[in-house]
Amino acid sequence: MLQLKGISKNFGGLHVLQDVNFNVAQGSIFGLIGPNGAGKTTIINLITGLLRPSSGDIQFNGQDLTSVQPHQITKLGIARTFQNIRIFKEMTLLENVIVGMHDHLNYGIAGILLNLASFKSAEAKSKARALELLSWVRLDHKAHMLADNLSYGEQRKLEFARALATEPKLLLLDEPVAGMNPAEKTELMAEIVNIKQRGFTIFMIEHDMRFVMELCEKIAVLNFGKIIAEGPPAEIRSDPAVIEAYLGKEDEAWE
Amino acid sequence: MLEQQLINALSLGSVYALFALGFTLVFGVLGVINLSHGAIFMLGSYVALLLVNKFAMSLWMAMLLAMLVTGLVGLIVDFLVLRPLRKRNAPHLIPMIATIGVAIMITNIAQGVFGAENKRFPFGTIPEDSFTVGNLHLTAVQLAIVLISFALMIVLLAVMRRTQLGRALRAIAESPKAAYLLGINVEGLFFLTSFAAAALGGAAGVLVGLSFNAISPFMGQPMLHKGIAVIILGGMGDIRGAMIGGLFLGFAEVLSVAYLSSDFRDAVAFGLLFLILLVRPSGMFGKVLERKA
Amino acid sequence: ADIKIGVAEALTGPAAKYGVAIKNGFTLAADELNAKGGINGNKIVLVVEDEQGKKEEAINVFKKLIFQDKVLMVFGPTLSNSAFAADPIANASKTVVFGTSNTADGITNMGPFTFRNSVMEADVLPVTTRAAVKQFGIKKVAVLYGNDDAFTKSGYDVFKAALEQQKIAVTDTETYAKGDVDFKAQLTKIKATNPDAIICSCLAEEAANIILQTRSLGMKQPFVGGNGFNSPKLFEIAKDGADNTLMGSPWSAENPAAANKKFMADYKAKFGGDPDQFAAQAFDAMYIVAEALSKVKLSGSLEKDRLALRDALPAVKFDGATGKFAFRRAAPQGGKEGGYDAQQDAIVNIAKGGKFILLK
Amino acid sequence: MLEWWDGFWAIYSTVIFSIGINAMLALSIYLTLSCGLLSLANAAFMGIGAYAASMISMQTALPFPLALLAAAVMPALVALIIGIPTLRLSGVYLAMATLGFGEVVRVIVLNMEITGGPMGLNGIPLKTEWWHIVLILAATLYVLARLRRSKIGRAFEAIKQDETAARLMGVNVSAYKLLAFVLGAVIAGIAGGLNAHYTFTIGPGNYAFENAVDILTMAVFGGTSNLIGPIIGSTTLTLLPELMRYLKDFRLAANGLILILVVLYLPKGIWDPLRIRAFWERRALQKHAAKTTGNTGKAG
Amino acid sequence: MGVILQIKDLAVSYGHIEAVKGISLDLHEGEITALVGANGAGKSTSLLAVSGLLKPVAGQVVFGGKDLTRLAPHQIVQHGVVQVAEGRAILTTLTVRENLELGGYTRKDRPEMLKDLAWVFSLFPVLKTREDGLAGNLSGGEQQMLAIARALMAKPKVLLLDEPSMGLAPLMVQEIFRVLKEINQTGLTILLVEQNVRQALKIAQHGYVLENGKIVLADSGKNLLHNPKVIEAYLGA
Ligand SMILES: Nc1ncnc2c1ncn2[C@@H]1O[C@H](COP(=O)(O)OP(=O)(O)OP(=O)(O)O)[C@@H](O)[C@H]1O
Ligand SMILES: Nc1ncnc2c1ncn2[C@@H]1O[C@H](COP(=O)(O)OP(=O)(O)OP(=O)(O)O)[C@@H](O)[C@H]1O
Ligand SMILES: CC(C)C[C@H](N)C(=O)O
Ligand SMILES: [Mg+2]
Ligand SMILES: [Mg+2]
Repeated sequence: MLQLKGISKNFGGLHVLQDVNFNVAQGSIFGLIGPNGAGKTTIINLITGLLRPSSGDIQFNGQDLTSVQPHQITKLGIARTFQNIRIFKEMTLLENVIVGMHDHLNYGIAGILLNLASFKSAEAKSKARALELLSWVRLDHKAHMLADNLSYGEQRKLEFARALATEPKLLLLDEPVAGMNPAEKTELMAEIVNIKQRGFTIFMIEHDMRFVMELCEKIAVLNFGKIIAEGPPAEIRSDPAVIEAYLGKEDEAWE
Repeated sequence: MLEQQLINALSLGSVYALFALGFTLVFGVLGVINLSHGAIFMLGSYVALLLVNKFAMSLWMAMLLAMLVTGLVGLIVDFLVLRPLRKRNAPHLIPMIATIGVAIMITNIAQGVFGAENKRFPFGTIPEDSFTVGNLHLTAVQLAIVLISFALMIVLLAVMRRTQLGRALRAIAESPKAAYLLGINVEGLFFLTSFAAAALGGAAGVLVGLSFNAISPFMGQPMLHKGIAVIILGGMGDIRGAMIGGLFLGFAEVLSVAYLSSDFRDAVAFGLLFLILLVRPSGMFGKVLERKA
Repeated sequence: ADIKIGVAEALTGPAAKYGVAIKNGFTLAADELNAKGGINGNKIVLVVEDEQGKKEEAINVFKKLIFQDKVLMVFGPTLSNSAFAADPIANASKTVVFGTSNTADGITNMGPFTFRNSVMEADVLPVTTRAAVKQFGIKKVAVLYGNDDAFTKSGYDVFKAALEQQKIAVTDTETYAKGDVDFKAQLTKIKATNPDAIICSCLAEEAANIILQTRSLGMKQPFVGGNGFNSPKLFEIAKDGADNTLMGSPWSAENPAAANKKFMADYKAKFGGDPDQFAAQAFDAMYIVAEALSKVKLSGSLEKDRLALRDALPAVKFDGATGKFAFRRAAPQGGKEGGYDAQQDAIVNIAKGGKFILLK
Repeated sequence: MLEWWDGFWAIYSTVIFSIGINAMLALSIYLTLSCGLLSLANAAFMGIGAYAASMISMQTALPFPLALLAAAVMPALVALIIGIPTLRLSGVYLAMATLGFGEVVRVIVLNMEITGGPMGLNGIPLKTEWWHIVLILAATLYVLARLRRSKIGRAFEAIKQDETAARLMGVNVSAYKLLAFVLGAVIAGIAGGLNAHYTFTIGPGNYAFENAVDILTMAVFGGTSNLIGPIIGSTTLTLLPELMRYLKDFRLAANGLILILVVLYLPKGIWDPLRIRAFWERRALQKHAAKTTGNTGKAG
Repeated sequence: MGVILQIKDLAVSYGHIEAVKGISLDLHEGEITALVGANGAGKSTSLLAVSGLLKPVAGQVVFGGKDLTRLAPHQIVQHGVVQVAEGRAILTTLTVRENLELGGYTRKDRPEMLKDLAWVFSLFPVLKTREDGLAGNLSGGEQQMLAIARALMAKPKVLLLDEPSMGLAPLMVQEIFRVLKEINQTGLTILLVEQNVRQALKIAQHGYVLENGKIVLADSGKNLLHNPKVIEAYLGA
């Protein structure tokens, strides 16, 4: 479904990514791990069109993404969350999620101005859907609060719900459980499995090994901008190069 | 003619730069477009004029006192207006609107007290003659303005780049919260900045008053327009930017008169500015730091 | 009953120097008239408003005077620029508006209720130019004017026509805008064309600065200007830098006529300073109106009285501080009836040692 | 009574008209602000609208509605042309570029013959009636209110808060910005057309820097979080100088002082729904507390 | 050892939302104290109040016998109570080195500072390689390291850490906890807010559990690690 072919990215003299290749299969959960500064977030930025690769190309369902505008990439069915949380702070949680449905509200200017039935029903539907999504992440009780009033972890969950609202085929998660405690992680894990079963494909970056290993079918390891290993969790876990560069002593790393 | 025009441009540009230095400093640190800077500039002129006229003070003494007075006014404005807004986390345009109020007040009071007409420093306050080399003319005040603005830029730059104070000011500029967590006396430095910027504005007022013989309650307004253009052209909050931007505007205006038409002087200057912004969307020295995703 | 007359002049703002002199002129005349028992026994009451030299304010003030204070007529505003904005209101409400300082072309084209005793540029500047040519032996001149003010622009247009007509070469034409303080770029350009004189259509504060900067560039050329130059302000700022400047005006301090002598003495006694052209014109204007009013039987109906005043005014002939005066009907324009201009001769003055004296 | 009213109307109709016009202008800048654009071009758009409409009224026999249409279309076209390159600028840089644009417009108008140069156009026929203003203002309010509650309004808001995030929600950011900019120009242009037809006179100086800042001030002063703020702001700031008139020389100082005080005490603008909501909630809580303490006798 | 910093009945509100409802907590000199709790429990709020960035509605923070509650934030730092805040508060427009130098803003001993600079560079070698680059260009994890390093530059007496391991790679997490233990052994008192509950409680002598703005459990780190309630709620059995 998603293919990265020979992707490189430079910032000035800094070679952040060098010849990165991998494929994410339809309906799978794919994990990308690697030390801090390896270039993981950069990859998500490339996929979503916020950055352009210095060379190589990215294909999504056979379509080349390298010259498509970010909002069109969203339309194609790719959504993401941000490592540094970027919610719309001065909107309510509900509004945050409804913004995510932007492309799916099919009414015209006449509908808006004349308050036509098409407008009303689309708005009502989107509201119901947004509340449903919020309930998935257990934030529905705060639906009418301003997003700014949420704690850090809650904001992450809101981002997650908002990303789902765009009805993506592929969901890119950048450290979705950073800042959550183990119990909350477990909850979210169940949620992700749930979502996967509904047919979503998931690509995630995460430093929490228990989370990654349990969820992902396939994991790639990025180190200094290069893929150093790729395979199923069991294989990655015991790969000496990965242990050396990233995992460290296993028992301590596991959480 | 070209040589003389270059001199004209240099001295006009320095006037703009001088005004813009204080203006950009406030923005750089407080993040506020202080629209009362023009009024404070005007006040500087009047205070010095008053001291020279009424107390027969020497010009340099008067200038120092004028800087002190305008600095204090800047401090008071900060204390009474900007600080409460900071405390209340006002949205970013609000402090600017408040400074419009301040500007209106100061201008109106100045008009009530000093009258609306143009005034000038008494004849002979400074040598009126110009230095003449061949066919080129430069007055003493013009020369002073050029030298002082360059000197100030260098001093300010050194402070900002090389000292712990400068680093602290830049830290505050980016995030007062982070600065607090580093143990920086944020409020204290806000006050210091407001004082210094206003004092610089006052000094600029004195020099410009001397240079153009047109001290009036409204003299700050056109200067403010130019000042805004200059600091944005240079990159908001950037000291070098204020200097280069000032010179740029000076040259753009003078050269457009010299080689195009004086009818279109401001249009050429602002049009150029418009074009430069299209090429460099955050001014000549402004940094764009896209928030990391 | 009292006769209420509106005075809308720039009492604050950059044109205040002119406006205050004008107000003083009115006050002096009105006080004199009232001391003599008023007009047919009716006292004149001046309702003075400050129009700040701004268009918008002039409009506001006119409305207030005409509709709220219900004055019989309005004097003002100070600047032609404001007159273009405000005079239509007076015309629309069929009220006389009387300018004592508006000299731009086209003022009286705004309607039949527009009057002025200020001699318009078109009548003065050609005379001034001719005198300048004779005085300095001018062959070529440079022109500088403010391009965003009705008066300075109109002055420029008249100068331009006069220069063309008198076949004087123009080496360079430059402009500036309101609020400018640095004219060196324009002046340097002018300097390079080496004119014999500089024609300048400017208001006094800018004029003073322009003169100073011209001198600081080492240029010695004399200036020729319009009535904008005619203000003590010029010398306060430019001092003897302004020497040899020529300026045309219907009034001169040296006019030995008794009416003028008395006016100058009374003015000095009342206000402590010397009067200028604008005070004199205002002073005369009040007498001109008084003259007209003395022929009108006031009915008490504002509407009728306003019309009656308008009908009585054109016939007035007067000899006052500014000399002999009569109205001259403005040519109708674009099918619109015009008002009345001043029929009066201009006198050319020259600046010497910090004041204007008659050019002999 | 009737006579009193006539007098009152004759003097104050301009002020009253101005309230409506300023409200439209404040709304026009509110619209661009609501999309995160600090554009100060609205004064210039107002000017373009004013000149376009006045020239039609003075030089042709076309009816007033057509003049107003021109006042809407001309600024819209210009906005479209300059919007495409400039709207990538953000914050004060956009403000500056749009101010620069305004300056260019001013100088062009100043130097053209057909616009009357520095004198501007004088004797523009009086065609604006009070109900024109009421009608158009109401229509503007209605359209803006509808937009606000739709996906367009939400897209604006999202762009304002985080452009990148909005983009990744599928919002075509540049298209929506252009939409806000052009709509703002249309509103300002119509306001200009209406304004010109009750003031007799327009000139190149009427649409410059100060006016741009005034418009912004009205909107921000009233509060930009919804449509009511700009209306309140423009009404207050239009009336204030009139009410202060009796202070004569120092009326502007009083004006400035009031501006500062209001801003100090209501830093989110006069009309801040959050503050108002919080106030009522607090009231309700207090009442509630009073009741419960009354019942249990415990101190709150 | 003695109590160096004492939080007494601290209550903090955002408008009328009570985020922290009267908590009391002691930091023992030279020890690590962990504060854990769910998202939104009020952990960050409490830390911000200790640092003076939020003004408490009630309660006190006492440091070495001195009441800090009424002091300005910078004065609290001058007393030696330094925080690594949530979201890192990196100065993105300054270089890495400038960030670190500002870390020592309250210090007067320049030569010592240079030594400490070398020390933090040895703790986080990546920072050394990016010394003159803008801090804003660092990756998330790199910024986290910079934030911790910067706080160490202040030579604090008490270090407040808000989720220091967030966003760090496993190897780096181990590294951070190792460093924390190490600097703690030099006598530094640490208050650690962590979602990485297991690791935190492992190195902490004392632990507190915060729920809905109230402290519901207080015990030694070890005991909490084995407390069934904690295991169920926070360790995800
Ligand atoms: N705009 C930029 N300019 C310069 N360098 C950059 C820029 N953006 C990222 N980098 C550098 O690129 C490298 C990769 O960054 P990236 O954010 O992709 O890392 P990451 O793998 O997501 O790390 P982490 O796990 O810490 O989030 C880092 O060293 C970072 O400093
Ligand atoms: N700026 C704010 N305005 C209003 N409410 C806020 C604000 N910040 C936090 N809150 C609320 O205060 C409560 C405590 O927030 P706090 O950030 O202290 O939680 P936390 O324990 O640090 O959570 P996390 O683990 O998610 O960071 C939460 O319910 C949150 O919604
Ligand atoms: C006071 C005068 C200088 C006014 C000038 N004559 C004008 O018509 O604008
Ligand atoms: Mg990352
Ligand atoms: Mg927190």
